[in-house]
Amino acid sequence: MIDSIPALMVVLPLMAGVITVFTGKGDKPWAWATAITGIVFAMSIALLAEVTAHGPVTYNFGNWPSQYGIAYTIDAMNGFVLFVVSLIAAVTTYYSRLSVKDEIPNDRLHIFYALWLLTICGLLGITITGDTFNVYVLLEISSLTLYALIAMGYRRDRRALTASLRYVILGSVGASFLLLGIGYLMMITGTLNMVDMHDRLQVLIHNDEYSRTIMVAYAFLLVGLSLKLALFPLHMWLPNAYTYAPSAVTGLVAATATKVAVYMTIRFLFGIFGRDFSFGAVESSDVLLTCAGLGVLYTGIQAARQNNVKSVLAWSSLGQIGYIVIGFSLNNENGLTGSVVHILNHALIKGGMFLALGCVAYRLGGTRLTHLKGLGRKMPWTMAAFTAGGLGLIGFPLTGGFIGKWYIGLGALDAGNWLILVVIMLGSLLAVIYVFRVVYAIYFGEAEPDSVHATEAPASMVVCTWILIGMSLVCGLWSEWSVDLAANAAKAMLAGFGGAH
Amino acid sequence: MNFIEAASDHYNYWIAVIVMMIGLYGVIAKRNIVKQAISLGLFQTGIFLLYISMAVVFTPDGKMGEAPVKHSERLAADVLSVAGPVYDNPLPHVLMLTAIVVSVSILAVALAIIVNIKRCYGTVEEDEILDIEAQGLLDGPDTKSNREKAGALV
Amino acid sequence: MKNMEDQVVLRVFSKIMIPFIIIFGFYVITHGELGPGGGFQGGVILASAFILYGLVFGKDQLAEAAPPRVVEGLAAFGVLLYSGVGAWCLLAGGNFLDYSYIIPPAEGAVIPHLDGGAEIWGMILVEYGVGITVCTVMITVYNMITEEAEA
Amino acid sequence: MDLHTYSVVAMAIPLLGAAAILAFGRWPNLREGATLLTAAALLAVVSCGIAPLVLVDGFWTGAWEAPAFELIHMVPDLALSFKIEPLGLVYALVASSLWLMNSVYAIGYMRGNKEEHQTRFYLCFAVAMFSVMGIAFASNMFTLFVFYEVLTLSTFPLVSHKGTPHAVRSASTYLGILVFTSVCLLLVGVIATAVVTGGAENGYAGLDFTRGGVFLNYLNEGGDVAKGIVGLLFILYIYGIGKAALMPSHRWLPAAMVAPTPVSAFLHAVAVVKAGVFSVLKITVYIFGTGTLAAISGTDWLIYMAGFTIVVASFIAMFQDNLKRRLAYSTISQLSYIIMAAGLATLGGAVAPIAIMAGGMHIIAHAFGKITLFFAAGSIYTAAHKTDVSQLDGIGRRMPWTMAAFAIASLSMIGVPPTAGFLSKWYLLSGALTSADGGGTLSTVQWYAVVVIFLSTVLNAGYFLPIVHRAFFRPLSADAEAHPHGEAPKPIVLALCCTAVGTVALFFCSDLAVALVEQLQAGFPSSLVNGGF
Repeated sequence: MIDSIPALMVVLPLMAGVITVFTGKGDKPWAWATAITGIVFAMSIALLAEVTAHGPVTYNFGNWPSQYGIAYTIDAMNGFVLFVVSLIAAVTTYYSRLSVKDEIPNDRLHIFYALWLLTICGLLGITITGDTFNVYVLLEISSLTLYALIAMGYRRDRRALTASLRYVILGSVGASFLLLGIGYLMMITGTLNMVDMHDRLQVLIHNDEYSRTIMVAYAFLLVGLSLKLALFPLHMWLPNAYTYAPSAVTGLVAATATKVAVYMTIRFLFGIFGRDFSFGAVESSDVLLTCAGLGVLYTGIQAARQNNVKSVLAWSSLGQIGYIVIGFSLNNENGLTGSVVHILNHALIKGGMFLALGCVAYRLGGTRLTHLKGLGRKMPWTMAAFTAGGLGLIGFPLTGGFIGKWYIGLGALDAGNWLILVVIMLGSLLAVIYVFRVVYAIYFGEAEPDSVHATEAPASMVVCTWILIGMSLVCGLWSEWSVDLAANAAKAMLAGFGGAH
Repeated sequence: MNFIEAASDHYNYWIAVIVMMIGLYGVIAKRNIVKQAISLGLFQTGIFLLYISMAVVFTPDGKMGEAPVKHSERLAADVLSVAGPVYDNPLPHVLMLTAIVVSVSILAVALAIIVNIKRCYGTVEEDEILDIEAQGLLDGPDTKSNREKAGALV
Repeated sequence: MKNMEDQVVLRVFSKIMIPFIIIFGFYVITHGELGPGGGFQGGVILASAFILYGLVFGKDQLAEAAPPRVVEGLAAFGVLLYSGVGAWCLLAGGNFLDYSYIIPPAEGAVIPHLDGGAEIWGMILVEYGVGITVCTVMITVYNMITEEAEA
Repeated sequence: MDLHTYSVVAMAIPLLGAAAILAFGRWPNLREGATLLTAAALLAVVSCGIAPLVLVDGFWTGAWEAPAFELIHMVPDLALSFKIEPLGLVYALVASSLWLMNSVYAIGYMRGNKEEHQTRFYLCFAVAMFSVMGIAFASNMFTLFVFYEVLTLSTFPLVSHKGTPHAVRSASTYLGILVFTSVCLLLVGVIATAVVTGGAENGYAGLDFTRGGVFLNYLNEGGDVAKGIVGLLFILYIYGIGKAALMPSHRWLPAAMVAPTPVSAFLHAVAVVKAGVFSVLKITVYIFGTGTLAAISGTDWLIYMAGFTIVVASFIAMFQDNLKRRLAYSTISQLSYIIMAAGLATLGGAVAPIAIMAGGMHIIAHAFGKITLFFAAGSIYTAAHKTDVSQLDGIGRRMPWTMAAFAIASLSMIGVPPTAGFLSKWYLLSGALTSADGGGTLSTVQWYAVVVIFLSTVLNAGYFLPIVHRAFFRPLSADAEAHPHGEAPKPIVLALCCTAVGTVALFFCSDLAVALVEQLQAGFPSSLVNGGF
């Protein structure tokens, strides 16, 4: 059974997801989903420990050799991302009970949790698989279910529907570009397996064969991935989708979906094309840095202009993705380490903050800035979590957000790019503005008449919020373990495919 | 190889590209969300054609390969032997089967959402939807009166 | 749509066609492990029979023939059947979907995957799982779109 | 107890105090008791625990070699760690003794003016004090930066205390300038220092404060760095430390004047601006090292800029009618004395130790003087509700204690004996008049410094003495006659008398202060090597 963990990571949520349809009403779907995500989380820890101790693990489906069948390959990089995704999944699932009951009609709960588990299944699958086409299929599984989950927010605000539709259109275009890119790669390498593809591509690139086809494949993949990870200026689907989705869904998605897309990008750029191609033959570093740098500034300004706090955080997510993209685009170890560790820290921070907003929505029915005014005294724990998360977004030292930025900053200087360092700092300043605007309203604003009688959110929700925020603080203070894991992952990725031979 | 020859030799790729571009154009240019969804399907169909085109395997004497069907009279060992028939690569077909299912599901989800949009906004024209959103009439749950308010605008 | 129910030619012709469509659907699913065909295609063909029925005779009739709850349940069952076979292999000690662990392959098989005893059974079960799911999901989609549009 | 462990105790006390204040929020007397007790305990630990270890036991020489107290080890390059060194001790002593005064005063002021949100007020004070201790005892630049930011954030609620739109706007200016400079300049400088002096092979250990300076050690070990880069980093640091209020980043100080007077006193005397100049001194000595800065010989601009700030801020102060604004510009000008001291220290050689001692002494002298002035301003506001200089005619007769203290502090600001201000100016002048190479020649920039010091003394007298003159020698205005009032509440008077006495006492019992600042010379290794360039 232990050897089968890679398969179970995906199959278990898949089977459990469909079984959820039969679990009936009330709390049963929730309990079932919680149990499953808990098991998945435990498995991800086991897997990460195994990968860290003994190197990459490969699992062949149907025992077909990896060049024919589908192989799952886990190395330091995706072992880490798996851990992040399953951690967030476990916490948000446990959190979701009351929030979802509040926002989703009772007779749709089993459908909601079925979609929920399938989304998680897809996200884990994208991360774990070593087969490029499998990436596409699982990406669509997670996206399709996600579209539906976001659309379910329309009972609270009908804009969820248009937000979801926009996500469907742009997300599908992105995925189709991905499919095209994978098609071209398959055309010239004759394989779908990432390891094989990497090896053969290196030979082709080295001999300068098919260089135009490789370039076309690269272009399609880069654009498709950028759409999926919402890199500025391909980000338009994200803010509304995050804002109008049900609270728990936002918590899950914001912390995991774009992170997984970032992982895919790193995997394709470093693990399949190889850094010599991605940042040597094609000078994508400049393009990515420009987009991400402008994105950090633009989204920071937008975030400061929003009146719905969920929107503020959604725009801020775009900026944080910008940092992550900057990190790996610098193409050096410090930058990539910063990116990877920021995947974890930002997931924890943003997940925790959205869960805190979920608590607010649960008590007040909305998350506009006016709702949050004066809540510092009514919901002290939730708001303390929100504030601690906000400090993390700014990148305040001692919070998780700082570690990633520090390494990305070191990376920028290693690359001799002072301008990027300045952009990172300006981005942090913008973060100060938009976080402070909300925090000021929380602690110094006068409560609106509607929220005078608000009380602290139920304990289960607050505890989950604090688990994530607390972990982000711990990762900021005792960050050696997370940085070690990230540095291992970065080394593996810089060396090409994570040594999975 | 002159241009006409290149074009005619690879006519299947040209068709794939043209279908793709029609679809992509529709996604970008059409202001009707149903048309956008259908254009998306068209775009993906173009990609399927591209994949199918690449599945063809030519025999050394220039003929196309056989359909990869396992005939009962052929033994398994025969399949692997060098002298055996040349099959087309079945893998792209299999991949496209999956992709078709995905594409259909996307269309289904998109249509389901569009049906709901029509119900809530009373229209499927993007401009009108944006108009309704811009006027801030949707800051509320999906109730009958809210729906009528939006409907009254159209 | 209402007019369609009055079309005698349509009604009669579909009544004749539907059984054949269903049989062909099952054929395609069953044949999937050897030749062209399989769960996806067969499932869609099966679903087209139901959708044709719904189009011609109305959605109430369709709901009687294929109750939505049953259809939804079957959709989940199909996936379970597929992943269940995989999990069975897993529990039997092999890798996921390694059919050879259901029944070990014959002695001296050149390629265990092609000459194994359980190979065919495993594949057919998986194809049926996929087929059932595709068919029922298509019906559900049809139901959803028509229902919501008329509501 | 180990020497460096004391630093953590000193930080824990205000934090515990903050918890107590929060817990006793509903009972004002208990809450204020907690504040006073905390302040007293902190002073006791710093003055009776840490100071004797340094001063009496001659612990000092060995203390550099002792490993710093590492509270949290984050990643190989970054750690929150603490170390007691003389400069930090000077700052900690000043801050902790004045906090006690300030607490006594704040209780009188807040009750006298019936301010709201008092629990938040005292809580933020305690947290700010916690960060002050962190800044004082930080053993690396990263730790200093962290607490520097905590101080900024924790004082924001204090500045915006009144909650009026004007107060919030001013507080935003305060926060904006301080955060902007620290993030966009200081943090960039810190990261760059880590990269330049560490490098991957050294594990980025280039942020620990070291004797003689990080850069000097780096260069002595065969490191290579362009002079221009060091000069650029120095600019980043100096302007990154916005709290030092070197022009043109001084705008936040007048803006912060909307705060209640105890907060102004805290900003100007106890914590915030002192954190700035303290950090300037600290990076000059322990990050760059005066030897390095002397070798790159491109730091004269600092003295010119400081001199410019001193003179211009004094001129502006002269034309301010609002008493607190006048004091604010006076602070800007006085801070630049300390920055000028740092600038003189960068000339290296024999000047450096004297200049650094002058800087340390002026931190002490200015703190006692300025806190007295602010206490007096707040006292006038509480008793007479007057904020402008022009309203103060004859007020000395109604508030003799307050105005007497004000007069003493003014003398200290000007630098007249027998007050503490004289001592620091003396050191500064002797620093400016010492030749760097021991040959007896003074450079142009040193002559410039001498001129600035004399000019500013005249200007200081020009804007302080008229106030004293008005208070004691002009008749009461008719308006004031109609609104009789007496002295301010007793805690206020008590506090400001204590600090005024302190100003004088520092002059007469200067042994202790001098002994303390003489310890600063320990920061300079016996041999300064200008290698590397």
